[in-house]
Amino acid sequence: MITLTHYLVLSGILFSLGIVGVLRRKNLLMLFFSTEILLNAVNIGFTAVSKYYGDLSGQIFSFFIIAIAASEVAVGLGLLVLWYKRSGTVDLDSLQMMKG
Amino acid sequence: MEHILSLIVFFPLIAGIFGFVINKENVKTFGISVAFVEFLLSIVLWIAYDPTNSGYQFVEYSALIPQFGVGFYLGVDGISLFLVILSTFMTLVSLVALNIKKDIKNLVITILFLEMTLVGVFLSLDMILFYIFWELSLIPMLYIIGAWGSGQRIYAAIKFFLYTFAGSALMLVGILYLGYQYYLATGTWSFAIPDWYLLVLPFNTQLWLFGAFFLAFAVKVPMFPFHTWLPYAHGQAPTVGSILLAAVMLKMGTYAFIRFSLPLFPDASVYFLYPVAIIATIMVIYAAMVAYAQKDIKQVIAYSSISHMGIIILGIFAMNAEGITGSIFLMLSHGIVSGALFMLVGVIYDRRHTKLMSEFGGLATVMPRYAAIFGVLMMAAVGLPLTVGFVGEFLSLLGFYRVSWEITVIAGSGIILGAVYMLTLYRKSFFGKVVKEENKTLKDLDKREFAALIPLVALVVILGVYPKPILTTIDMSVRKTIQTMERKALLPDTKKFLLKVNSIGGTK
Amino acid sequence: MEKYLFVALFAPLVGSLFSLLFTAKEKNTITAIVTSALLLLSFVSSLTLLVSIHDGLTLHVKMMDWISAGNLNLPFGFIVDNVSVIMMVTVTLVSTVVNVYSMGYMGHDKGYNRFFTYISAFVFSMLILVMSDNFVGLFIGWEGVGLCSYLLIGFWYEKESASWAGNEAFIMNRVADLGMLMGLFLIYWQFGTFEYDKVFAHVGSLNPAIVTSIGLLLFIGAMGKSAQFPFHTWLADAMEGPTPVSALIHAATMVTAGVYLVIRASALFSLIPEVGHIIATLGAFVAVFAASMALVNRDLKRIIAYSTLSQLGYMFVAAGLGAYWIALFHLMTHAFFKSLLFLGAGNIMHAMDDELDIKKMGGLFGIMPYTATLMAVASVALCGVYPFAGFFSKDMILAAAFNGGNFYIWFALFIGAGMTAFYSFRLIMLVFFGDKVHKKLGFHPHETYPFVLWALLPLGILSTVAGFFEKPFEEFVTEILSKYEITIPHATELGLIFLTSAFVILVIVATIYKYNKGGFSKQLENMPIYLLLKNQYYIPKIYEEVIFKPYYRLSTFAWKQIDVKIIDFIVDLIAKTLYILGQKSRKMQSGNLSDMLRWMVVGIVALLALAIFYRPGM
Amino acid sequence: MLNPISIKIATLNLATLTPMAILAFGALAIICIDLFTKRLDKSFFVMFTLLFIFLDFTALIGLNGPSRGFFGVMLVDGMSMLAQGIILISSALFIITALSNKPFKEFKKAEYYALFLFMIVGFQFMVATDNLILIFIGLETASLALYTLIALHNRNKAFEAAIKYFTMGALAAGFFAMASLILYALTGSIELGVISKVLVSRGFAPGAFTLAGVVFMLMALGFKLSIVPTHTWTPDVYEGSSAPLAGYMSVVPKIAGLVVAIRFFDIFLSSQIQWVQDILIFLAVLTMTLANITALVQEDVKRMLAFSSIAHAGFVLTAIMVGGTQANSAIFLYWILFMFTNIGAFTMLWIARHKKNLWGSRYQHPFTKFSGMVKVAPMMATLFAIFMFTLAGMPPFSVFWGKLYLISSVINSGHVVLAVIMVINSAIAIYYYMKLIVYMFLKDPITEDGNIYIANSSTPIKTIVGITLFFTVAASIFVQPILSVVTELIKSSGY
Amino acid sequence: MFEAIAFYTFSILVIGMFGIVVFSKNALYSMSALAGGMIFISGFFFLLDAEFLGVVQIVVYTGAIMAVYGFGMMFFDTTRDIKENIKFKKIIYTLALLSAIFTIFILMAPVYSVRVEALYPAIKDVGNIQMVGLLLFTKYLVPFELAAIMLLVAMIAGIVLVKVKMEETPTNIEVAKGGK
Repeated sequence: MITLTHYLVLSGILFSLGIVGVLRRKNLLMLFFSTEILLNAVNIGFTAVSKYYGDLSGQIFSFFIIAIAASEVAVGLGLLVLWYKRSGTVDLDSLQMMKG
Repeated sequence: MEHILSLIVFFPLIAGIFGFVINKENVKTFGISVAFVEFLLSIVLWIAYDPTNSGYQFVEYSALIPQFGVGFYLGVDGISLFLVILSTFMTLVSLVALNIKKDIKNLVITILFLEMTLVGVFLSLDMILFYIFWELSLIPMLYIIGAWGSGQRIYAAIKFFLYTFAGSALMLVGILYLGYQYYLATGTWSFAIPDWYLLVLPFNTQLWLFGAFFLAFAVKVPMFPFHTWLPYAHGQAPTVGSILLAAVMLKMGTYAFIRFSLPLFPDASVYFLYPVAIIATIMVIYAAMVAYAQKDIKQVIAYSSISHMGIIILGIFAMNAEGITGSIFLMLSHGIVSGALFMLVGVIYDRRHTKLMSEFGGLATVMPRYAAIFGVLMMAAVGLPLTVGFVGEFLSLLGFYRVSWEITVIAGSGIILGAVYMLTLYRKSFFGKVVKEENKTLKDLDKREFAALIPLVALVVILGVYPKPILTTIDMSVRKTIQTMERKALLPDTKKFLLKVNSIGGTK
Repeated sequence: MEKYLFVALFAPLVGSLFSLLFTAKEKNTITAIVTSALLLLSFVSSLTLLVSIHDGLTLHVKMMDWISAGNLNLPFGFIVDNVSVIMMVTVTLVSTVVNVYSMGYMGHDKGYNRFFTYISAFVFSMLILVMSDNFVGLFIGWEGVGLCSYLLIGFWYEKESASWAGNEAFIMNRVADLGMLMGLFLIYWQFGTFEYDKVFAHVGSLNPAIVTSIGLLLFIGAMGKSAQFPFHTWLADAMEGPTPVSALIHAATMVTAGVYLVIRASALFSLIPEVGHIIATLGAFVAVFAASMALVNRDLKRIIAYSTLSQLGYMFVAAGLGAYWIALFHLMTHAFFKSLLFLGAGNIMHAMDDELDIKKMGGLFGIMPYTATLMAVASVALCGVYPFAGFFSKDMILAAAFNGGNFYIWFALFIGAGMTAFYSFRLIMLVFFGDKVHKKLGFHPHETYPFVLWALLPLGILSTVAGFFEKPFEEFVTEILSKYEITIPHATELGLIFLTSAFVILVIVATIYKYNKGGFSKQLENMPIYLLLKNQYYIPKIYEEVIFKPYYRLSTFAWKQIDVKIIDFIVDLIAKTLYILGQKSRKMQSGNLSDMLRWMVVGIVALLALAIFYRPGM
Repeated sequence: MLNPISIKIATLNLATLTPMAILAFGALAIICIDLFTKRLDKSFFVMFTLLFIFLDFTALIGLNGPSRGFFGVMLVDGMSMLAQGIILISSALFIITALSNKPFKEFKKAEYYALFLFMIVGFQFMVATDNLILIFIGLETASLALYTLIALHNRNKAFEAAIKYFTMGALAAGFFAMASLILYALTGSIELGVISKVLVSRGFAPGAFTLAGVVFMLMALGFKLSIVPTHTWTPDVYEGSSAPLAGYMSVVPKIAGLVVAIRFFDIFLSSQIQWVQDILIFLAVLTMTLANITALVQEDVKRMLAFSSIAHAGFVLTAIMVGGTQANSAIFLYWILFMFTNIGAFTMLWIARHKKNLWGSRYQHPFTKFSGMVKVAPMMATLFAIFMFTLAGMPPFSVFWGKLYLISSVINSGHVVLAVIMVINSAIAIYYYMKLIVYMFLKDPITEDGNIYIANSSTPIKTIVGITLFFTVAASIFVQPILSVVTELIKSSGY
Repeated sequence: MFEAIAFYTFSILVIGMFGIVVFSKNALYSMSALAGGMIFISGFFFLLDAEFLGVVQIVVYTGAIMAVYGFGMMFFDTTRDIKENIKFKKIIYTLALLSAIFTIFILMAPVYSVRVEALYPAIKDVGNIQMVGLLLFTKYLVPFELAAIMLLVAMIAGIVLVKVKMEETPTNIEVAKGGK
């Protein structure tokens, strides 16, 4: 019997995977991939809760999260393009002008 | 006379703002005129003041934040009256003595601004208002020391500012806590001091609050071991800064002790009496010793201020009318005397650009008038009778004798050590032969310097011979403060103590 | 009569203020004339008052309020009674003489005007001291004379030693003043007032322990002003000042203020005989101690100064033993002959271009006979030879000592008298007789101005005849001071007088004989006792090593080590620590995005850990 | 089968939506106008924007809360109105600074203004609801627009700032989503009101699960509020963006975040959950202390101000911890006063913006740049000094009153030690504010030319400075009216 | 039973895919794995009776988002293996491990044991899509509209950002690189 906990744990595992990606990626593009994983992990959780509670709000939330993910991609890539044009790299370590 | 206090507080500010427009050449004259008018106003206040009334007079109140109990609340009583006059007077004198050319306009405006804050501190009857002026007074002094000082001026200015600001941080918590206590007791917010006088606090609360206020006042006074900002500030400050710092600003701390610590926390004050008295005694002796070791004339006077402030603290914590009245008078006299001494150091610094004793010697031959005035003020500083310095010192020590003769004896050695460093200073710089070539051609005091110094010397003598009108006025209000303490005292020990120190006779 | 009081009191002040106007100007004889005239006026007024007092009047004036705070109400009050009027007369008389004398003595000094300012100011202070009706008023005068003394000792401020001596005098007096101040405080808190009348009226009902404390504290003040051991060193050093000053302040008037205080507070001291005993013992000790130092000293003025010290010791013996009127009497006679002695010495110095070493003089009698005569008279009076003034007063003191049964005190005084005789005549012999050493050294001494000598004449006369006023004096002052009954048999008393006189005269004769023969051999000078005496028992050195230098070192330590290296260091350390922490925390802000993200995750992880493991009240 | 649904317009309470609708319309209008007429001057855009902000403001004032609209999604209560008011006023102040003397590319673009208006819409939604979905979308709308606005400043640093901000924002968005998931899993609702009820009814069990929700929410909101350890973006982003935008960022996103935080933490604080209180105290202390200490060593005024605004946020966090009417009123009082001052201060930097780099460092506004400014530009220096002292909480200037009321509320809740830590922090803080003053007033000038300090000034900007200065200096008079309004509104919202 | 098999299968697949996304050195693999993972996630949605979401997931993610990423990859020329200078690996993995443990530990707590009354219960016999549609256009109308604005913002932002012309001189870029 697959319970809600199964889904939530899966969601947690995926979220952690996303965090690993966010932590170790130096390539900004691939770092953005990881943030997508974070949001998707949450989506699974929402839908599962929605199902088990018989409440639709979770699905709606997931829906909006997808929309948000899409918007973020647009802006994020826009910024990356800008930076790439300027510096020729999307390596995160190139963003070191400001510190201290 | 309705709004004379507001006028006295804000006149310098408004005049200072006008000052921005005035031509650079005339700004000093403007400043002197303003300070003079301000001084006249304070004299008018004195004349109009009813010395038989011990309460607050010319009270003005307008609510600022009624919801939070903060109001623009001014009033004057015998304790503050003369400190206000001292502030206006010393500002006037220091402006007369001013001979800085650099950025004179900014300087004059800053001094006027400072005057406002000083007067405001003494006239505020609302704790928040008091705190405002208390903190505001740091800004002009920071600028004066930092911009017109010498040597490590910026270090000194920052040190002064940070130290005193940090010191009063806890006071803010104390104020707010007290406000809350008042709120709990009465259901309304108020930061008005007369209201607070009605508030009886539990002993433990008193202890904590006393501590919070103490730190702020101790730094300002400055009490040992919070005094190290003072030598730097004085050492680097221009003459005008030193005068106002020593003459008026240091008094803010001791004034606050009388105004707040004693009547608000009578039990705690008595409880902490001995620690405070011991600190004060250390101040007196330690500062006198350090002063003796100094090589710089100005530093000697700076440390001597600490020493004198120690006696003032003792007088305050005598908690009897003699001691407190004496300490207030000593505040006035120390204001006049230290101000004048700093001015005198300024005179010689202007001529030689050094303040080291070793650079001088034999000045009495070259500058006899200067030497004479210095001598008079030195004698006032060491507390010679019939000078202004004696009355306060005598009364303060007299008052504290009732509390503890042992401590009084030890602190009283300050009058010996004071003579030691002062006379040594005088001997090294004024006596002996003129050795240095550049000293042989020094000019004696000029008219401007005379104009600034003569009033001070005159006051030193007049107030030394006839201090009574001032003393009685102060005494009235001091007695009232003591009555407040007696009324509010919780512990039987406190009551017994207050009764004892305020009565004559009885065996030891 | 009040106007006489005010005239007597304020005439010197007026004089002082008048000459103050001229201080910065060239020498102007008018200052000297005006001040002298005013001092004379003061003297005349004092005399008038004396007469009135004698007729039974007592003046008690409250001029104006001074300090009032709490329970304290302190007016400027003056009292002229039998005791104070004696002091007034003495002070104004001696000061008038000294002032006139100084016109000659200071004639060539560039501080001429300044000098007269100080002298008059001193007289004013001294008059306040003696006329005040309360302890604080006395303290005003007390400090005032201290100030003038400081100024006058350091009159030649260009001399390093003079300014040093001035400081020493002032500071040492301050030490003692502290004691006195404490005494005043104690009085106030017991009586609520400082007025003599009220204090003395109630002193009897007080706890004896407190009275003892008051007495001791006041006496500490008296010790300082009267230069009693251990405060005595300043007096010898004070001889750096101009000689008229030494005569007026450090012989006749100011130094006797301590004695005056004890006399004034006799009502108090008479209640505490044990303190009186201490005073007497100390006085006796100083009488011998100071005299012994005078034995070997070669400095003209220091010898006289030690003599003054010794005589002050005599006075304290009398005062301590309750013979207040005798003390006062000796005070007065001493004022006459000691100032005469000093002024004579001043003449010599004037003649010898300020040379002070008596071994460099000799044979001056031929050159300045009048001075010599006056000094001889003064010396004889000092030694207490009949019929000179000193005889009467000094013998009374010896009798009083014997009377109280304090034979060791008597013996000490007896020895002291002998020593006095020796050093006085050693001085006379070395200065006025014997070889004219000064000629070899190239001095050209000469007699001083006649008017100066005339001015000295009154003192000379008084030194001679004052003793005969003993009885009227006793009657006069014991109207308010307690009587002192000599209880020993009259024969014993006479015997003692004879014994003392004989001893003194013997010593005088022996001294004259010895010095006529050429004095003592040089070898004596290597004896330890000689060195001890010559170095003033090493006391100045001890003070220097044990107090002055360590104090300076301690001060420097307090400044350099405690203030700068500890307290300020801690203050700066707090600031620096914050700053260094800032630099450390700045590393958190590495600017690297990865690090930033990691910090966020660190936050999450840490808080989650807390959520799991930290559960207060859940 | 679904039944047909009929909804009466009146029940929707359209009014709750009007303020946002006005702005959204304005934004679209700008884009459309730009389509048709090219080469419009920036003054047109600015005034057009301002006009819509004004309309929005009037619409806002017309509302009377507390009321809900659109099926309970919209929540117009006193707090949201206050927050919207703050957002709109600072937006108005900000947009005027676009009228600078020097030309800047971004201000020529119509999109800039459109995005700006959309951003405001986002923030307004964020504060005007208790629905987590709407909060999230509002947040993202505003954030995405803000990232773009930063990047449009068109400097390398601006891009760097935008990317850093964006990336961290994405992670924070993940946290927010996770928090919502946990809360949803716990309560089956995504509305704070319902969540609160359910949680309370169950006694917040299971503990760790609930607290995990708090943790994720705290970090997500903490990112907006720049709470340690999510604060690291702040200095870099402020440095990279234009000065007025940095000032804007230090006020507006934070007040939006604060409102959400107040709403969210109220659930736990009114039930006296010790853990939440402790954590908030801990984070608040950590935030202000770390920020203050780091600010001490900054070499650039803008970065210093960034750390200062972190510290201010830490300050305000304490009031969130306290909860209750006084504390919440204190937050808003503080923030209103802080808004004027901080925008004023950043505008001063904007005025001093100058291309020439006389001071040879990587910074745009290093402290050395302002050396001896009082000699060459005394007025500017004085104003700057007033702003600095105000930020330091020097009485009687505006922020002092906020600080006073805030610390008072902390004390009243019995956290005296926390109050002491707060004042000690403000004592540390004064050092770095004073550093600038020391440079301006006490050091010798580096240049004779005072123009470099006012190169970018123009009448509108001066007006802005004048307004902010007025509210800063004369605060003593305004505190009472502001406070009474704030208290009334907060009370009416039930906090 | 079917549910369990499907759940575990999809779980392994998704975790595997996302593992590749996170750990792969090749951006192309990474992206492809991401796309795959997204599709598998939609499987969960279908499993959970959220058909609408499943469709949206596939359409939006794989159809739109991945396309944009693909475009980005081409632009950035990151199809080859990329070198990443990863420092402090230990810290990273400790953090990751801890966060995983904590998150999972917390999420394992049984929450649904207490039944919660559904606010918006799914109505029987009404399709998922219908229900979602109903909610979106009533209750969630405002968020929906705001989401529209958000997408508009994203669009404008994307366009404006890509349009930006470079202003600063190359020296500044040097500075930027020098900052490493």
